[in-house]
Amino acid sequence: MSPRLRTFAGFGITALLLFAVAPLVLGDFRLGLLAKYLCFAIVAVGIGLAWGRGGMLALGQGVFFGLGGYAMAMHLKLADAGPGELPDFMTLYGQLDALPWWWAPFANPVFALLATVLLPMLVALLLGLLIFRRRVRGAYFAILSQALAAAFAILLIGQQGTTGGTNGLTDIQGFFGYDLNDPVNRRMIYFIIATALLLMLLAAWQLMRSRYGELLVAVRDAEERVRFLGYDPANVKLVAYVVAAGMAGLAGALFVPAVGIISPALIGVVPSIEFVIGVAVGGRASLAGPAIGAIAVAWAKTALSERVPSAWTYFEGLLFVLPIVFLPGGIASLVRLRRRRTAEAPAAPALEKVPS
Amino acid sequence: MIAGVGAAALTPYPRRGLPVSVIVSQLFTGVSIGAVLLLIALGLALTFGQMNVINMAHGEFIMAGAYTVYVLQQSISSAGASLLIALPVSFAVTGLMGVILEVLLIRRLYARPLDTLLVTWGVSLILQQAARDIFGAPNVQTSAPSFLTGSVQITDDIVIASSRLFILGLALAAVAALMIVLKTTSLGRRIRAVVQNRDLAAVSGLATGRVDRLTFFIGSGLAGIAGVALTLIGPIGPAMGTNIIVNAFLVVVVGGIGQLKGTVIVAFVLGILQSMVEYATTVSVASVIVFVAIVAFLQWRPQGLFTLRTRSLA
Amino acid sequence: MTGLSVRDLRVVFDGFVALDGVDLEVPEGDVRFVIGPNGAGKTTMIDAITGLVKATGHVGFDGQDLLGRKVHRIARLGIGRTFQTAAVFEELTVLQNLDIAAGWGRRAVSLLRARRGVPPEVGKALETVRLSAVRDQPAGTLAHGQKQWLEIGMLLVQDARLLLLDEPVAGMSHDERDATGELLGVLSRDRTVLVIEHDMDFLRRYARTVTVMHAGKVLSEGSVAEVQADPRVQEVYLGRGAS
Amino acid sequence: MFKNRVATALVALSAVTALTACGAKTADTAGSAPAGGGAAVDTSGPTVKVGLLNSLSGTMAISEVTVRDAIQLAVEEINTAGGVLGKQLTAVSEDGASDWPTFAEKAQKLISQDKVAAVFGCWTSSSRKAVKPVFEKNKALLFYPVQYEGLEQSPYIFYTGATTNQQIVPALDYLKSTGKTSVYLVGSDYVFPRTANKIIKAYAAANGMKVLGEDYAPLGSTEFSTIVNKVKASGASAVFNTLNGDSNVAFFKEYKSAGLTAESMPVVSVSIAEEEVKSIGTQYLAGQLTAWNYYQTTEGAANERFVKAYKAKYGADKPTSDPMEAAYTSVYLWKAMAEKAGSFDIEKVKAAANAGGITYEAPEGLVTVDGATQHVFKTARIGKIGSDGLIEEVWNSGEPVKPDPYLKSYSWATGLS
Repeated sequence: MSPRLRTFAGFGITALLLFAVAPLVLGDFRLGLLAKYLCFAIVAVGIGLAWGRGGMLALGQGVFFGLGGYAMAMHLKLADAGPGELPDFMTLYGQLDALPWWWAPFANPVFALLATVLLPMLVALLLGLLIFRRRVRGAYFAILSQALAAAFAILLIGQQGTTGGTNGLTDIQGFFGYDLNDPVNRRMIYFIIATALLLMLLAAWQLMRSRYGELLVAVRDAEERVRFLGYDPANVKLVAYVVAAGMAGLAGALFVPAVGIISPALIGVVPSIEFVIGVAVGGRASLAGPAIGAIAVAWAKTALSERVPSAWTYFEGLLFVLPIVFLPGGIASLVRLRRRRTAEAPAAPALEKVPS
Repeated sequence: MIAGVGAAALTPYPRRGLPVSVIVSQLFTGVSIGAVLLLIALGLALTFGQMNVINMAHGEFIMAGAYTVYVLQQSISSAGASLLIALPVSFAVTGLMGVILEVLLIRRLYARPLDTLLVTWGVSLILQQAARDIFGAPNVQTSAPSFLTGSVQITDDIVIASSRLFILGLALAAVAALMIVLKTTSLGRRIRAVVQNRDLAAVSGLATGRVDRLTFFIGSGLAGIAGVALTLIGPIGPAMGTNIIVNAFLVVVVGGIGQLKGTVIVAFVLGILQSMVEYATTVSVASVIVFVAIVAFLQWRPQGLFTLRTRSLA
Repeated sequence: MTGLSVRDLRVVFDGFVALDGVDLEVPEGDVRFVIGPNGAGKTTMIDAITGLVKATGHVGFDGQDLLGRKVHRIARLGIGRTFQTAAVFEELTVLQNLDIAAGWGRRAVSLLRARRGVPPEVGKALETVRLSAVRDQPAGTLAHGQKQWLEIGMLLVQDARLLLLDEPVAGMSHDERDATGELLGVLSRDRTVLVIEHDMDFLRRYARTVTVMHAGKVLSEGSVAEVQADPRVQEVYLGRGAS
Repeated sequence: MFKNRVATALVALSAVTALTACGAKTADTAGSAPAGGGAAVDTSGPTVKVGLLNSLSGTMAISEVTVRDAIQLAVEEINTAGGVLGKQLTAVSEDGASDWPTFAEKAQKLISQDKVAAVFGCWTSSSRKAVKPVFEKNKALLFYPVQYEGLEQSPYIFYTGATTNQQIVPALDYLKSTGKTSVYLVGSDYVFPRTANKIIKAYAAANGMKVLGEDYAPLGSTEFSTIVNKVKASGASAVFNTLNGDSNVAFFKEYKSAGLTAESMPVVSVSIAEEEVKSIGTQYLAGQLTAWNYYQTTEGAANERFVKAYKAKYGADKPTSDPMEAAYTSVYLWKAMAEKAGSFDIEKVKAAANAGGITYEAPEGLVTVDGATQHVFKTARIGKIGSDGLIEEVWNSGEPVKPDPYLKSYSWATGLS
C-alpha cells in the first residue's frame, strides 16, 4: 500500500472508530470520559508538533489550555446567567456590582469562540517572540515555560472575585442554547470534540508533510545551521509553538462543555507536564502517536485509580521513566518496526484504538 | 501631619509608611529567603550547571534529607545532636541516591537533556509516593534544638530568627566548601576539565564516568544538606520537594550555567526582590512580578548572568 | 567593487585577540585558499564574515556592508559557508536537505504545501555534487565525503555567490579530493570561493591565490609560488610543515 | 486534493451528527425539571452501595484519607448492627486525586455506574463546587462533612460540617469576649479563607474590632517570613488563621522564630485539628486556639465509644478530629433519614430529612438536621492546643447553633450574600 493510501485508510479507520464504534459500544458515562480524553489528545497533537518535530519541550501548555477553557467558560457562564446578570460566583465571592470590563466582550459568542483559539495563539506569539528571538532554548525554554504555568495559575487563584479562584468556573449548564444536562446534547459535544481531533490531526499531518515540516525538523536538529541558509529559526519555531498553543486552547474550550469545569488545577506545573507524558509514550515525532498516547494514559489513569489509587502514582512515574529511556520513539516506533518487518503484508496500520 | 491622618483614614488598614526598621528587616528576610534558595539551588548548579543534567528529582532528594532528620530523631533524642549528625548523614544518603540515579538512568541520557527532565520528573513522582507509603501521607514533625527556635534581637524593632541565621551560615559554608573543592582539589580540577571538554578529558585518560558520578554525588548530597535546613522552617512531607523545584531551577538558569557565582548572586537578588515586593503587595503579585522580571532579564542576557564562552556551533 | 573585501577586521574573545586587524580582498571568480597554523584565526574570520561572532572593522561583499547584520540576513545576501565537521540535517533526506537550502525566499503558502517533484535548481545541484543516486537516503547515512559534497550542494541551491568552505577535504580519500577539486573549478565560474585548508597538496593543485594567516593577522598573500617563496611564511608555517 | 476531500467529508459528517443529535435546549428544561424520583439506586440485591469520594492521592490525601477511614468505620458499625432497612452496606471508594475535575468524573461514576444510594466525601470547597452540578443533574445525594464557607444550599447536598455561623462567628465572639480588639487575617489563597475573611471584616466593622491586615499565601506555600514580619509589625492583638495544610507548618515555625507567642498574640486557627497538630508539632503550637465543633477530648459516652472504636481499628496513635467525626456522623444521619423514609429512594430520603426531626447522638453531642437548609445544628467549641497534642475545650456555645449558611439572621452580614 502506498503511504498516501495508508494515511487515507488510517484517517478512515479513526473516523469510523470515533464516530461509529465508540458511540455504539460505550455508555453515556464512558463516552463522556472519552470526550475528555480526546481533549487531552488534541493538546498532545500540538505538543507532538512543537516537541517531536520542533524540539521545543513545551511544559507550559496548561496555560494555553486554560486560556481557551476560561474563554469558553466565561461565555457559557454569562449565557447561563442571562443578559445583564452576573455569574453566580461573582456575587458570592467578589461582591461585584458590575461585570469587570475584561469579561464584557465574552458575552458575544463570536468573540468568545474566536478568543478560545486566538487568545492562546496571541499569548504564545508574544512569549515566543521574546523567548526565541533571544535564542532561549532547550532546557531553558522548558523551565521557563514551566515557570509561566506556575505564575499563571497563581495569578488566576489570586483573583477569586473575577476568576472563581481555586474553584475555577464550575456548574456550567448550557452550551450555546443547548442544555448540557441532556444526554443527547452531551453526545453532540462528543461528536464535536471527535471532529475537532480529526481536523487537528489533519492539520498536523499537513504541516508535518509540508516543506515547513521538513524545515522544522531541520531547525530541531541543527538550529544554527539553518541560519546560514537564510532562515530565521525563531520564526520557524514560533509557527509550531503558536499552532500548538492554538490546539491547546481549542482543547481547553471543548473540555469545558465536556466536563463542565475549568480550574487552575488544570493549568499549573503538574498538569502541564502531564500533558507531555502521553506524547512521550505514544511517540513524540509521529502523527498519531501523541494522540494515542494521551488517550491511553488518561484511560489508564481512570482504570487504575478506580482499582488501586496509590499504584497510579508509581505507574505514572514509570511511564515517564521507562518509555523515554528505553523506547524514545514511543509506541509509534514499535508500529514502524513491525511495519518494516512485515513490509509485504498489506494490512492497514491501526491508527487508533479506542479504549472502552 | 494632617495629610498623613487623612490618608490613613482613607486606606482600609492604617499603613505606617516604611520605617527604616521595616526596610532593614525585610532586607534580612530577603537575604534569608535567598539563603534558602541558594541552598536548594546549589546542588542543581553543580548537576545542571556543570553537567547539563536537569534533575527534577532534586526536590525529592531534599525531601529525603529532611526525612533523614526525622529518622535520626527517632533514635537520638537530643535535637541539637541529631541535627548536627544529620548534616553528614543526609549528605551521604542523598548523595548515594544521586549516584544510583546517575548509574541507572541519567548515564543513558547525557545526549538528551530534555528527556532527562521528564525521566527525573517520573523518578520524583515515584519517590514522593514511596515517602507516602513509608512515612505516611501526613507531614512528620521534627523538633528543632532550642538554640535554633529563638531569635536574636538586633534593635528594638529588628529581630532575626536564629534558624534563619543558621541557614544563612550553612548556605555560605556550603558555597565556600564547594568552591574550595572545585578550585583546589584534584577532583575539582577533573570536574572542571570534564565540563569544559568532555571528549578531550576522556582522551587525556580521565575516567569521565567516575567524575560524573562524583559530581552527581556532591550535587545530590547538597540537596540533603538543604533538606536538613528546611526542617527548621517548613513542613516535612512527601510534597515538600515539588513546591520548590521550579524556583530552584530558575535561580540556576538566571545565574547562568557553569559558574557558581551567578547562582549565589541571583539567589540573593531574587530573595530580596521577592521579600520587598511581597511586603508592598501580596504573595501572588510578587510571584508574578518575579516571573516577569526573569523573562525581562533573559531578554537582556539570554544565557544568564555569567556564561562560559565556547566556540561550538551549538 | 565586486567580491569580498575585508578591512581591519578585529575579533576579541574575553580579552583574547583572535583577529587582530585582518585585511583581505578576494575578487569575484577567485579561488582563494587561506592557510595558517592552528589558532591563526582562519575559522574565526569566516565566523566573523558570516555574523556568527561579533567583530569590528569592515566586511563588504558586492557593495553590501556585512558587519552587524544577523546571520540569516547575511546568508540572504548570497554568502554561504560549510563547517569543519559537515553540518547537514541527518534525519532528512538528501533531497530534503537541498530543498530546504533552496527555500528561504519561498512564500508562506508554498512552505505549507508538500513538495512535489524535484525543483530544477535542486536537480541540477544533485547532478553537480554527484548525489542523484542517494537522493532519497537520509543524510545521516552518507559517507563523510558525500556529506561535504551535500553541504556544497546546499550552497549551490542557496545561490550563494560567496562560498566560504572550512576544510572541505579533511578526511576525504584521494579520489574524493580530486572530485572535490574539480567541483571547486566548476563552482568558481560565476562565484567567489574562499577555502580554508591544511592539505598542501590539494592547495597546490587547486588554489588560484593564497592568503597565509598567523596569530590573527595576514602574513602573506599571492600565488602559490609567491607564498611558498615568502621567507616569513617558511618561518612560521611551511618552514616546519613542508620542508 | 485528497486532504480537501477528507476535510469536506468530516465537516459534512459532523454537521449531520450535530443536526440529528440535537437534544433539549436550555429554554426547554428551565423551570420544568423532569418530575419523578432521582438517580436510580440499585436496591436489587441483598446489599446497597454507598459511595466514598475522597482524595486518596495528591496533596489533599493527608486529610481526606482520615475522613474516608471514619466513614468506613461507620459503615462497618452499621453493618454489624444489621445494616439499613435490612440491607448490608457496600462501600465503593473512589479517589478524587486532589483534582477537581477528577472529583466530578468519579462522582458521575459512582452515580451512574455503581448506582449508589448516597455519596459521602469531598473536603475542599473546590471539589464540592465541582461535584455539585453532577449531583444536582443526576438528582443524587452527597453528604459533605467538612466545615466550609457557607453561602451555599444545594437540594442534593447535606452539609454535616459547620457553616460560618457555627465556627467563625463563635470564634470571633470568643475573641471579643476575651478583650481582643484587633486581628490580623492570614489565609491560604482559595475560596474558604477569602470568604471567611470577608465575614470577619463585616463582623469587625460592626463590633468595633480592627482588622489590621489581610494576607494570602498560595496553597502549598512554605515561605512565611514576610507575612510574619507584617503580622508582627501590625501589633494586632490576635491572628485569625485560615491557612491550609503544609503552609501551617511553615507559618507556625516562622511565628515562633519571630518571638511571637500564644500569650503575646494568640492565633485562632480554623483548619488545624488533632491530626494537623501532630504533624506541625506542639513545640510550635502549644497554647494556640482552634475553633471547631468537636475535639477528641469532647466529653460524652458517644465520643468515648467513637474514639475507642477508631483507635481499635486504625491504631492507638491515630487521633480523631472534627471532619472525621462529621463524616462518621453523616453516615448515621443518612441511615436515620432512610429509615424514617422507609426507602432508599433519593427523593423520599430527602423528603424525610426535610420534614425535620432527624437527630443523632453524635460524638460531638446531639446533632439535628435542619430540614430547611440541609445543614446540621452543631455546638461551637473553642479549644486550646495542649503540649500533649490534644485540644482542650475552653469555651462552647452551650447549645447546638442553628445553621445559617447565608448569615441572614445577622444584621451586620446583610451586604455579604
